[in-house]
Amino acid sequence: MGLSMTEHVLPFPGRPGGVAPEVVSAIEALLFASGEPINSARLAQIIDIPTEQVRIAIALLQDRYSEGRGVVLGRVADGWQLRTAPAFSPLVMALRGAKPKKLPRPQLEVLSSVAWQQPVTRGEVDRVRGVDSGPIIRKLLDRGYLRVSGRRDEPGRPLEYRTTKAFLTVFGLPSLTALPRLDERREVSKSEE
Amino acid sequence: MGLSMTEHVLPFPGRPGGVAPEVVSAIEALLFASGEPINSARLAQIIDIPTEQVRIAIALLQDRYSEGRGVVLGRVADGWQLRTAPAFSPLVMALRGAKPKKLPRPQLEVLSSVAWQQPVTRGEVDRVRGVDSGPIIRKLLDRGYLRVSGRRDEPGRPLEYRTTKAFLTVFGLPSLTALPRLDERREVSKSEE
Amino acid sequence: MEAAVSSGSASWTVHTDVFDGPLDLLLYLVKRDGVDVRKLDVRRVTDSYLAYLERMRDLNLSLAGDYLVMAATLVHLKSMELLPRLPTVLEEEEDPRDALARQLQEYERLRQAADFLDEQPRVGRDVYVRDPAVIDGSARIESGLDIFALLDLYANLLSARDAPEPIVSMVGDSGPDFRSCCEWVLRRLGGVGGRGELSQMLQSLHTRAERVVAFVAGLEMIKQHWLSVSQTGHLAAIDLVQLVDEDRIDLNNLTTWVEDGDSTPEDENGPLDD
Repeated sequence: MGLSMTEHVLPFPGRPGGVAPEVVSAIEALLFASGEPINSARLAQIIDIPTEQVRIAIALLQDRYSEGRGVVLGRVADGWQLRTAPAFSPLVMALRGAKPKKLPRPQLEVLSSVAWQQPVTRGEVDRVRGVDSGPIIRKLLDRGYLRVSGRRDEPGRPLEYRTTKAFLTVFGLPSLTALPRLDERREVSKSEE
Repeated sequence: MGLSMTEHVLPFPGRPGGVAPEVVSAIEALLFASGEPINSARLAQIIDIPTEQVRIAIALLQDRYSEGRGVVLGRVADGWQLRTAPAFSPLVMALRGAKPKKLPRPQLEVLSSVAWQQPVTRGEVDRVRGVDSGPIIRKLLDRGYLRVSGRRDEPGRPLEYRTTKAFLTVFGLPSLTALPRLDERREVSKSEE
Repeated sequence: MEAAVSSGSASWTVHTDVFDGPLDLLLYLVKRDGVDVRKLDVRRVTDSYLAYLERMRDLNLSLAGDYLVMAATLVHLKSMELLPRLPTVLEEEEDPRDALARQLQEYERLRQAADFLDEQPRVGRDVYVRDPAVIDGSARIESGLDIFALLDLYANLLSARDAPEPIVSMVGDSGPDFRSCCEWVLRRLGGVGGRGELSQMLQSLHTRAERVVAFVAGLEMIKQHWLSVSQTGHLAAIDLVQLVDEDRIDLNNLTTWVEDGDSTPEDENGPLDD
């Protein structure tokens, strides 16, 4: 691809080796939005220009996305792809790792029965779910979505659980009084396309 | 952000207003990898630099990703996000073989009603539109554009709704204060997201 | 839906799905007739509105009740104009015509707002971001959870709790055993490639104990890679698919859960067979 072109040739698309700036930007947009590698023929077909033009534009983009930049243009699997520069992958991982993870369904189930019935004992959660919920309650305590709020005054004095402020935050609720009621579920979900 | 810096200041991070090129590239990589808007404080925290440095780097990146480019850096939902320039959306759609995502007029109306008057109850939306908006509110909750924000202190304690960060992101709004004031409409309530 | 109607000299094209309710229709008629929204000409707009409803009826288009309520309101306002003003009407009370005009103005502003939003470069329509899956739908799973989805889940738990317990309980009956529950799940799937939706399968069982053990049996067989499990979305139905032929499934190899180590052969087609 040994083209050593600089951007000042851009305004002269008529000149051999020149290419309209919009073509370069179009390819940039396509590579950005795609995520996956795209080959020159496909780019030429979508933008409806000769493949030769795509090659010139790619060379210009390679100058733009090169050494030292956060995003680089690489040749991958017979196509072109914009990728984060390898040097920054630890940072990218730090960003990804900080994302809250999806809660598994059993945890959501336990959370729902505590949320609407609180304070609640483990036995009560077990009865609603029909399975032993002990380990899941422990996970939710670890995650900070549940807390022990006291003991029930009944035989065995079982622990009582309540939801925490972190629970409210993750569901975007200002307070427990904002929990929708069962009748409100019906109100809003009255389905009608 | 009125900085009119050019990249030649980059190699002098010690100089006031200067920033190491690696910082600029790191932010570029993070914005590219994230997809979602990231705010300056979060960028500063991940890279472990002062927020002031992030601001300078962002200004430089804004120069880089600006008018005429295929990808632009936009101020969205109190953060920064790389997105394709609108001019190229037909090409991106051709690439993906996708149709533009539709938002039916009733959903736009309900969304507007919540956006400008939030927090708002279903009854208030119904009154302005003259039709039952329950099913549409539910759809917008499902799409993640609305959220329950509390209950109104009035008989029946109805749920109150607000728009979400996803709403700002999808409509490319920097914040709720970017919503224009409509003539004679009561002032947009200041949001504390 | 769109219908062209010819009536007398006027030819109409009725876009029935254009109107998002009576206010929308009313606003359209007011503007079409060149009337100032702030000084509503009640007689004129009532006549236009009723004429429009009439045409809709001629086309056999069903009208939502909201349209008829508005018609009643308009007729009432019109009749008030025709009657001499009653002295009992309090001075301070707002003229209902003004109230309607105000409502229309407010609705007009809402439409302005909707227009503004519609003109914004929108993700998925005008602009694209990386990994668009993060933006729509699944965004809530990442950055916050949907409280109504949680409520739905809770409501399902409550209704499942109403499952009838067995009427007859035999002394010494230790409940459903793990092995026969595995076999029951496999029978329901019916061979390699067989599919089943987990919650539907479990609902066909009569007791909660059976459901629980069958559920765990399913999980164990997923762990053994005898079944695959998939879910199309957050809280969506859970589909099981049998991956391995029954000949290659050795239930004796399962050590999990089988605490007493023996299964009762006479139970194999026993209580779980519905």
